[in-house]
Amino acid sequence: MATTSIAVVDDRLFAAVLARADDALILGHRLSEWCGHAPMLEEDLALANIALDLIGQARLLYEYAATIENAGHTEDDYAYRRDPHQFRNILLVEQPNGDFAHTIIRQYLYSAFAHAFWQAMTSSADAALAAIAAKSVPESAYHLRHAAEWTIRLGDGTEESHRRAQDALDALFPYTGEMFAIPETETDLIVGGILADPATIRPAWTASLDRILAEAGLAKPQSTWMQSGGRRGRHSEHLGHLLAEMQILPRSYPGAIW
Amino acid sequence: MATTSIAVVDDRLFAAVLARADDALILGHRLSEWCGHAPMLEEDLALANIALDLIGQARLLYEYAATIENAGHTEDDYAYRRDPHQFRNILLVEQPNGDFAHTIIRQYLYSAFAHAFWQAMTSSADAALAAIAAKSVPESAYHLRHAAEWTIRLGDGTEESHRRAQDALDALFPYTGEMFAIPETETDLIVGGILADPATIRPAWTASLDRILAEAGLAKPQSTWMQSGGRRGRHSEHLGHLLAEMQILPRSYPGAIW
Amino acid sequence: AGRLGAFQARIDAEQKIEPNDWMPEAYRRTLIRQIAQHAHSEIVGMLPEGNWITRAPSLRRKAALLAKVQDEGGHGLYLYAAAETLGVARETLVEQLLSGGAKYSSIFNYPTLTWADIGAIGWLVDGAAIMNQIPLCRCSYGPYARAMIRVCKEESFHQRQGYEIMTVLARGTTAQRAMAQDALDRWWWPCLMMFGPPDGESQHSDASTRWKIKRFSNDELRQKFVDATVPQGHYLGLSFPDPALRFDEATSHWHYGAIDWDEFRAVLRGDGPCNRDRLAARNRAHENGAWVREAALAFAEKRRRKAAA
Amino acid sequence: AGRLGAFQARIDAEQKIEPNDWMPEAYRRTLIRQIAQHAHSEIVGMLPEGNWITRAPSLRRKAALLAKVQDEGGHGLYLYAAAETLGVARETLVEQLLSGGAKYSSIFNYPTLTWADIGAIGWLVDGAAIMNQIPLCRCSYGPYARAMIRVCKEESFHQRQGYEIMTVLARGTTAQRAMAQDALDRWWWPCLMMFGPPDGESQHSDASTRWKIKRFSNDELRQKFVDATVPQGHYLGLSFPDPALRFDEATSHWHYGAIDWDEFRAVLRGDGPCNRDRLAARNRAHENGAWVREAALAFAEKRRRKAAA
Repeated sequence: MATTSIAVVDDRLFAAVLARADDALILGHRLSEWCGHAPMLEEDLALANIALDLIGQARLLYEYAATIENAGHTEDDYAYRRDPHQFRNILLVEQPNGDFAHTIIRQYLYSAFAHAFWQAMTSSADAALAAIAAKSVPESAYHLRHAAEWTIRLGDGTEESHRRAQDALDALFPYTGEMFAIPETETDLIVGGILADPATIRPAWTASLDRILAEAGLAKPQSTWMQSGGRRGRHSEHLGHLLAEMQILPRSYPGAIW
Repeated sequence: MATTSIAVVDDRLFAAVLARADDALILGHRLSEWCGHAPMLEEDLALANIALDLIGQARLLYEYAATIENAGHTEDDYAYRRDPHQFRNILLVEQPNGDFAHTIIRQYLYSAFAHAFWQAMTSSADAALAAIAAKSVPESAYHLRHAAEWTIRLGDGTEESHRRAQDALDALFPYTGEMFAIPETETDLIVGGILADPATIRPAWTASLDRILAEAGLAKPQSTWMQSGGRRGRHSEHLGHLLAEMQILPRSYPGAIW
Repeated sequence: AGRLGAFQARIDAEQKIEPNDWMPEAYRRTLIRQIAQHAHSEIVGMLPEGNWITRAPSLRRKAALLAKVQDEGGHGLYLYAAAETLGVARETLVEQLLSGGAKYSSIFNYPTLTWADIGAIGWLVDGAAIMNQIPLCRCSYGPYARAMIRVCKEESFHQRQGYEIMTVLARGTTAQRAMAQDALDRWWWPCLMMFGPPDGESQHSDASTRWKIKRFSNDELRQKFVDATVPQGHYLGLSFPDPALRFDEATSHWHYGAIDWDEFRAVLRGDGPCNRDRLAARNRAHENGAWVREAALAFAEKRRRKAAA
Repeated sequence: AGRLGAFQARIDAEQKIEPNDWMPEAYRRTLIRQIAQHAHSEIVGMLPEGNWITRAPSLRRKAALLAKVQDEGGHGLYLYAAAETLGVARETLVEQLLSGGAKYSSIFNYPTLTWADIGAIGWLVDGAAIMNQIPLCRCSYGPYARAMIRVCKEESFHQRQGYEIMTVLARGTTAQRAMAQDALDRWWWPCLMMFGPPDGESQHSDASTRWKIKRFSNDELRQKFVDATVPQGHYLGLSFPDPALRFDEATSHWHYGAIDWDEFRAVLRGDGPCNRDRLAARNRAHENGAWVREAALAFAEKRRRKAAA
C-alpha cells in the first residue's frame, strides 16, 4: 500500500458539497481544541456546543457527498484519508485559535456568512441540500448570536479586550474574501439554483458587520486585499498540522473500525 | 493492512539499545521544535546543534539495534512505525519544551547523566556500544557545558529568570529517577559489563548538580518521589502528540521512500 | 437541641432539607466540601478525555466524545450551583481548586495514553462514579439530590458508550484488542481506589451516614462495582490485572486482591502521574482567560450604567 | 573629490574596501541596507523550512533539514557581523525587521505545504539565491565578499540536497510525483521574482554597479537561472507552469512568459500569503525571549562587578 489516502471523483456538485463539509469540519475541530481550556466554564460549554453543531453539519454534508460520488466512500474516508491539498475549506476556518478574541472574531466573520448562506440554501433546487440547510439555520443563528454578543462585549469591554479584538479583526479580515468568491466550477450550480449566489449574501453579511462592529466600537479594516487558495486546495501552513493530529489513528491503522 | 506499525523482537540487549536511541531521538526532536523560535540567534544555532548530535546518536543506536534484531528493520522503522507504547524513552525527554528555562533544565538534568553514562560506556564489553559511546562523549560534554552555563545564568540572572529556573527544576526533578532505575531486563547486561551501572554514575551526577545548582543559587528539590513508566512504555500524555506530528508522513504513505 | 432534633427527625423521615431550612454548620460544611469536590472532579475530568477529542478516530466518536466532555462541564456547572445554595461562591471554590487546596477525584491524575482509554474511562470510571452517585440521588439535601438525578442519568449513558467503545476494540484487530487490554490493565486498580479507603480507615462516614449523605460504605460500593464489572470484562474476552480475582460461590461476590493503598495516598498527596499537569492546565486556562472575564464584567457594568442613566 | 576618486579607483582596480577605509556615505548606506536585507532573509527563511523539521519523513532528512536551517541561522549571524563592520548594531537591524520597517526576501512569504516544498526550496530558492550571490563573492566590500564566499559554498550544498529530494520524489509513488510537480508549480514564478523587477524599473542599480556591489542586472541573472534550471526540471520529468516556456535556438536561451509583477508588488507591500505569520513568529520569539536576554545581561553584569571587586 503506497498511501492511505483516497482519491475522489471530479464532479461539480460533489466538490461544492465537500467544500462546505470541510469548512464545517475544520472550524468545528478548531473550536473543539478549546475544550477544557476556555476562559470560563460557560464558554467551555458554548464552544463545545458550536463545535458539535458544525461537526454534525459536516457529517450530513459528507454523507450527501458520498451519495453523489457513489464510490463507496464514507464520511470518515473524507475526513481522515485525504491529504491537506485535497481539503477545500476556506483559509479562515483553519486559522489557529489564537487568543479568545481571535476565536470569537473568526467565528463571527464565518457565522455572519454561514447563517445567511444556509437561509438562502433552504430554497435550493437540490432537495438534500435544502434539508441540510433547514437543519443548519437555527444552529447558525445561535452561532452568530453567540459570536456577535462576544464581539460587542470584547470590543466595548476593557482597553485590553478592545485591542485584542481589533488585532483579531485586522488579522482575520483578509480571509473573508474567499466566502464570496465563486470558483469557476460553481457558476453552473448557482445558475441552476442549487448553490446560493454569494453576491446575494453579501448585503446581509455587510449589514451585520456594520451594525455589530459599530456597537463593539471596532474599526472595519479598510484593506481590500484578500487571501485565497483554500477552495483550490492551497492552504496555509496551519492545516497540515491540524490534520496530522486529527488523522493519526486512521493513518496508523488503515482499515480498522473504531 | 491493519496497521502501519512494526512489531519488534523481545531481546534484552536490543531493548536496552532501543531505549537509549529513543531517549536521544525524542529529546532531539523536542529541541528541534525550537528552531527559528529561540530567544536569540545564537541559541537557535546551539539548540539545533545539540538536536543534531542527539538525532545522530539515535541513528547510530537504531542502526546497531537493527543489527541485533536482524529482522530487516531500519532506523526509520523504529522511529516512524512504532506506537507510543512501543517507545522506551524516559519520561523526562518527552516533557514539553515549556519556556526556555524548562528546556535548559531538562537538558541539564539529562546531559549531566548522559555525559557520565557515555563516559562509562566507552569501556563497555560490547564493542559497538563502546564505539558509539566514544563518539558521544565529546558531544555530551558540550551539551552539559551549554546547559550548565545557562542554568547558572538563569538561576543567577534576574528575579524572573531565577523564578522560572526554579519552577522548571521543581517540575522536572521528579523525572530524574528513571535515569537511575534498573529495569529487571538490564541487570544481566550490567553484570556482564555491557551496560554501565547507573549506581556508579549517580555520584558524578549528584556532584554536578550540587555544584551547578549552588552556583546558580537554585534549591535542589527535596522530594524523593519520582515519576516512572517510560522504560515500560507507559508514557505521559505528551508523547502521543509528539509522535502524531513526527510520524504523519510515513503513516500516510506506507512503504514510500523519501 | 430542639432545632437539631427536628432536623434529624426530618432526615430520618426521608424528607429533603432545602437551602432556606436551618441546618447544623457541620452538615453545611460537609456538603459544601463534598459537592465542591464532586464539581471539581467534573471540571478536571474534562482534561484527560479532552486530550483525545482532536484525535478521535471517527467523526461519530469525535462528536460523542465532545458531547460527553461537554456534559461533564455541565455537571460541574450545576454542582457549583448546588454548592452555592449552601452560601459559598463559585469563585471561592474555583480558587480553592486552582491553589491546590481543594480535592478532586484522584482518578483524573492518570494519563489517557490511547484511544482505548476513552472506552475504559466511560466503562470503568463512569461506572464507578455511578455506583457512588446513585445513592446520592436520595441524599437528604434537596438541591444536591436533584442535581445527582440528572448527573446519574447522563453518566449511565456515558458508561454504556464507553463499554461500546471497548466492545468494538475487543472485537477489532490484534492491535486494537491489545489496546483495550492495556487500558483495562492501567485503569482497573485506580478505579477500585475511587471508592476511597477501606471502611475502617474512612473519615467523615459516621456523621454522613446519620445525615443520609452517605448510604453505603466504601467497601460495599467497591464490591458492588467489582461484581457488576468483572462479568462485563470477561464477556469482552479481557482479563483483569488481579491474579487473586475469583468468584466466591459462598458469598456470590467476586473476591479481589489487595489494593495498593500506598499508591492511592501518593496520588492523593499530589504525586500521581498527572497531578501537576492537571492543575497547571486549569491554572493556565484561568490566567489566559482573566482578560476575557474582566472584559465581560466591564461591559456589563457599562451597560448597567447606561440603562440606569 | 580626491578621496572619492581614490575610492573609485581602488574599486575599479578590483581592490577590496575594508571597514576602516574611508567610503562614501551612500556606499555605506547601500551596503548596510543590502547586507541587512540579506541577513533578515536568512533569519526569516528559517521559518518556512523549520515548519517541516518535526515532520521530516526520515531521520536522514530530518538531520539534513535541521542542519540546513542551522546553516541559515549561521549565515544570518555572520551577515549581521558584516553589517556591524559598517557601524550599525545588530539590535538596530533586528528592531527594523521586527517592526516591519526592513525588507527580507519575499520568497519566504510563501507557505511550505508539503514535504516536496523542502525539495523545491533547496533546488529553486537556493538555486536562485546562488545566482544572485556568486557575483557578490567579488563584491568590493571585503567583509561582505568574504561572508558570501562561505554562504555560497553552503548554499550550493543545500541546492544539491534539494534537487536530490526532488529526484527521489519524482521517481517515487504517484502521490510523491504529484507532490513534486505541485511544489514546482507553486514555487516557480515566485522564484523568478526573486531577481527583482525588470532592469528598466530597478532602483539603486547604477550606483551599485559602479561600486561593484552589483555586477549583473536582474534580468541577466534571471535568465541565467532559467537556463540552468529548466533542463534540471525536465530531467526529472517535471513540467514548468509556463505555457510560453521554450528554448530559443537563436539565442541559446530559454524564453519564459510574462511575470505577474502585480503579485510581486502585493507580496512586497505585505500582502503575501505569509507576511503576517512570518513577522508575528519573529516577534513572538523575540518577546518570549526577552526575559532570557535580560537574564544573560544581568548575569554578565554581576560577574563583571564581582571580577572588578
